[in-house]
Amino acid sequence: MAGVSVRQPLDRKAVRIPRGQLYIIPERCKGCRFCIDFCPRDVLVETTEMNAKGYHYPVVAEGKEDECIACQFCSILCPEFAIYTEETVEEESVE
Amino acid sequence: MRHDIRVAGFGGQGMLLAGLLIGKAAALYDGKEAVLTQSYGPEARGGASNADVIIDDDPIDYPLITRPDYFVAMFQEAYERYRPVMVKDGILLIESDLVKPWPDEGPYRGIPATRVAEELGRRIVANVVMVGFFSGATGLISAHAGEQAIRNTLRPRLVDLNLKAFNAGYEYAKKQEAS
Amino acid sequence: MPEILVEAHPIDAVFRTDRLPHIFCPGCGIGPTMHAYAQAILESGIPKDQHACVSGIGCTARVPGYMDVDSYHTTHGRSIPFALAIALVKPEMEVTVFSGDGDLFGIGGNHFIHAARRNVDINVICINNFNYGMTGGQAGPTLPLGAKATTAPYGNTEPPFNLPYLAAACGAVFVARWTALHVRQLKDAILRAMQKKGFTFIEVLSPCPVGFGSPNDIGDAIEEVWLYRERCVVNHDAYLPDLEIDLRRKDVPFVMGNFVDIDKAPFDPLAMMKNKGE
Amino acid sequence: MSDQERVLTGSHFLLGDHACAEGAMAAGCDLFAGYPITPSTETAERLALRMPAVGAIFLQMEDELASMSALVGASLAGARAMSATSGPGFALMMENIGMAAMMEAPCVVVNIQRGAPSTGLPTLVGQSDMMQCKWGSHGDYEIVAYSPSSPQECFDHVIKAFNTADRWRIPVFVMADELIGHMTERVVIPPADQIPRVERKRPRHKPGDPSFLHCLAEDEDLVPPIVHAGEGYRVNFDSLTHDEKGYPATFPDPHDRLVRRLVNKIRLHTDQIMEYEEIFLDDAELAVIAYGSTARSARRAVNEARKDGIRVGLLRLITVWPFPENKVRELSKQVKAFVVPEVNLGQMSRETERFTSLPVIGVNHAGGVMMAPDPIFDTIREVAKNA
Repeated sequence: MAGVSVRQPLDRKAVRIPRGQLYIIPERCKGCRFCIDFCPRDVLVETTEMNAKGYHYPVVAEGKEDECIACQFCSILCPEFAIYTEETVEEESVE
Repeated sequence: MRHDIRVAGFGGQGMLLAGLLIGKAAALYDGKEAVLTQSYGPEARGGASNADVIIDDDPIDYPLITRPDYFVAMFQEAYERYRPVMVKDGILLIESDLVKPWPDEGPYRGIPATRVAEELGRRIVANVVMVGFFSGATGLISAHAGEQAIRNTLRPRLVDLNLKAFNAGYEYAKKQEAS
Repeated sequence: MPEILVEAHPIDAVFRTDRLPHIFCPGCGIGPTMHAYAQAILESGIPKDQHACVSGIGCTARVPGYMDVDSYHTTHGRSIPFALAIALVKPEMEVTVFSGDGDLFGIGGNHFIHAARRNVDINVICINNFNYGMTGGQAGPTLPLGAKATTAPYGNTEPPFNLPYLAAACGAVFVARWTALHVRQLKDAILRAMQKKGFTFIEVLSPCPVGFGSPNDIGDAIEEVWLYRERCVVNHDAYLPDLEIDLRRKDVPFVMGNFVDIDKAPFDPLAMMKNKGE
Repeated sequence: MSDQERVLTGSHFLLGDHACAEGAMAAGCDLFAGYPITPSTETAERLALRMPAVGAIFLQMEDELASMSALVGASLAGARAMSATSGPGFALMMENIGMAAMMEAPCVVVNIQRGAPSTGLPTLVGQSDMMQCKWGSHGDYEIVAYSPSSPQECFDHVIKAFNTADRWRIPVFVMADELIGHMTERVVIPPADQIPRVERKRPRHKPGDPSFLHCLAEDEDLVPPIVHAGEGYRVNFDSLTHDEKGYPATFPDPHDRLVRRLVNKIRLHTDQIMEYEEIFLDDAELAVIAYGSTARSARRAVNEARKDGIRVGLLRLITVWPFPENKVRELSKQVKAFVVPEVNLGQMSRETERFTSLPVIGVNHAGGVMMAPDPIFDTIREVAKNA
């Protein structure tokens, strides 16, 4: 679960923008919508798929693929331990 | 042979300790069997309080006393309450300043235990004076056993005083016999 | 990046995964609180083997059964003296009582006040969902005035307990209140409680969609959580008597925070013997 | 007398309540949790003095509910744990006595019985908790109860109680009574190395072994090994019906399996547990069954009756539970009747009736005074005449 770590030269003006990879355990979801409602970046929507108990588990919304910043709020809030994020690091140069 | 002993006084006179010393002396230092039971009123001080001790050469089954063979009365009310149930020809010992026997009372022996204790400096040891008197007058516990019981029951700083009290009572009985 | 569907969660390391999914209703606040507790266990640096989790009876009381630590699901209301004994016999253990408001403050109230008074070195996490959930939504000792329950169909006529105020008055060395939505603050509070010696208490306001939300027309769990979000204010320095929760008065916020954090010698039945030698 | 030693080896003139406390000390009791209640308080007071001096834990709890819960917690953390109480407190303990049975947490409760029901006669004797002791908590479960007839037996039985509790993983009771608790007699305490000690059965599996089922009884004795808090096993103990793994399993089959085992581990091994004393039973035509303080009066009554030529014997119960049902069956082939004196209005006499078709004559008093020898003697004479 460790993210990719990249060594950055000291002289380079760059900030690290965390990027999150979402993981979902569909069969644990009970459809409470906490993750969807309280995601600070509004990344998630209900899928049209159903799990075995008929709940629509969350998925990344179309067009929001780069929005997750791996804050992990969904992970700790989810009552069912059905979702988590891992940080992947990309670099963006800033002027 | 079973001996039923009732030591009766009022709460605060240390009747339980008196009974404990007699029973302990017999059970641990005279090689006999002994049982102590007690009864007292709901008040911590001033109510009737008595300790019943049975001393026997054989194991004791029924541990309660209904009719004492030996009755030690430390104040008038205790005397009046329990004297009628003492067996005929039982042995009566009284605190002679605090108990005035009935006119038709038979032979008995008395000691002014409280006054003797006061002369030793502490009226609180009147109970142990009486235990010494009991030992001297009845021979049911030996002086040696009584002393051992005192040494192994009381806190160290109280042992000397109580040994004096025991011996004072014991000697009083012996002198009484001699006179 | 699209989501990836998987079958396990990193926090599973602290759970008995062979018992998941748990029995709690969709949107129940026990799950997030469990997660916060699990996270705190990981961050505490105390090995799992040295944690014990003890509960009484009720929905919340099922939590220890899911935790991968020594766990004890005891009788209704009696978890605190049970935990106290473990903490005294095994002082190296981090003992946490995880139970509900009815269990801890209804039937078990006497044990709570005395353990707090003694400053026993245990943590008490109370999920407060304002009702007896497992038995179907009866009024509990924390049900707000006027709120409905199956045994208070016309609205509750009894003033409820103000739990942080009660815990502080009884002598707890750490007292906090958060909601099941304030998961980060909650995790930090549990971690703080684990670090402290003595009796710590954390109240967690939790949605109970079936027992509380529904009869009080709050709606589903998500609506109840939104209610907390809207009404909650954080004030660590709050005046404790002001922490009462009244659903009817929209002008009165639900106050959250870490209200008490003091140091006091924890209960040690042998303290006087140890002092003797000094 | 040094209060600093665990075992006060030697001869003492001890109060029954104090003898219970010394029994706990000698048995290595690690934790006492109790609430003051007459006439058991002297046990707690003595332990409050004695336990801290040897580094053991004395707790005065807020009530008996807490005391009993603390006993189970302490027990499962590895401690030998005891409480002392009397009827009203015993009633409050019943809930968690059930938990001790369900979680198989060995522990000991001394009950110095007083007159009852309710607050009853706080300072006066009774023997009316015998059925509460056996059946007081809800559900089917088995316990063991000893009934001391002297301060010496208070000491001895508390040690037995700890060993039986640890051997069979059950709550064990010492059902004394006020008369015994408040009488003083010689108690001989043996050297520490002569105090019998039965250790708990511990798991053969190492922590983390996935094949280890901590509620599975692999042995013929039906007793699973016990794991203690903090040993790394990280298992669940549950007051709910649970499976062999310790997980809740609230279904008929696992329930029957569990409860049957909890009951059978004692019922199938009563011969190893049960103790009694036989006095003049060899040629007896009449058997007296007695326990606790009443057994002392019964002994005198039997002796007196023997002097009168009545062939009467005494079965003195040391364990009241398990009740010596086979002995009663066996005696039923020999004697003509049973006489059961007790300071209640008929508890163990009814238990006797379950195992014999012979007449069972109770000699009863509701409480407040010790059973005297005379009514027992009179009954013996009466029954012998009619038999």
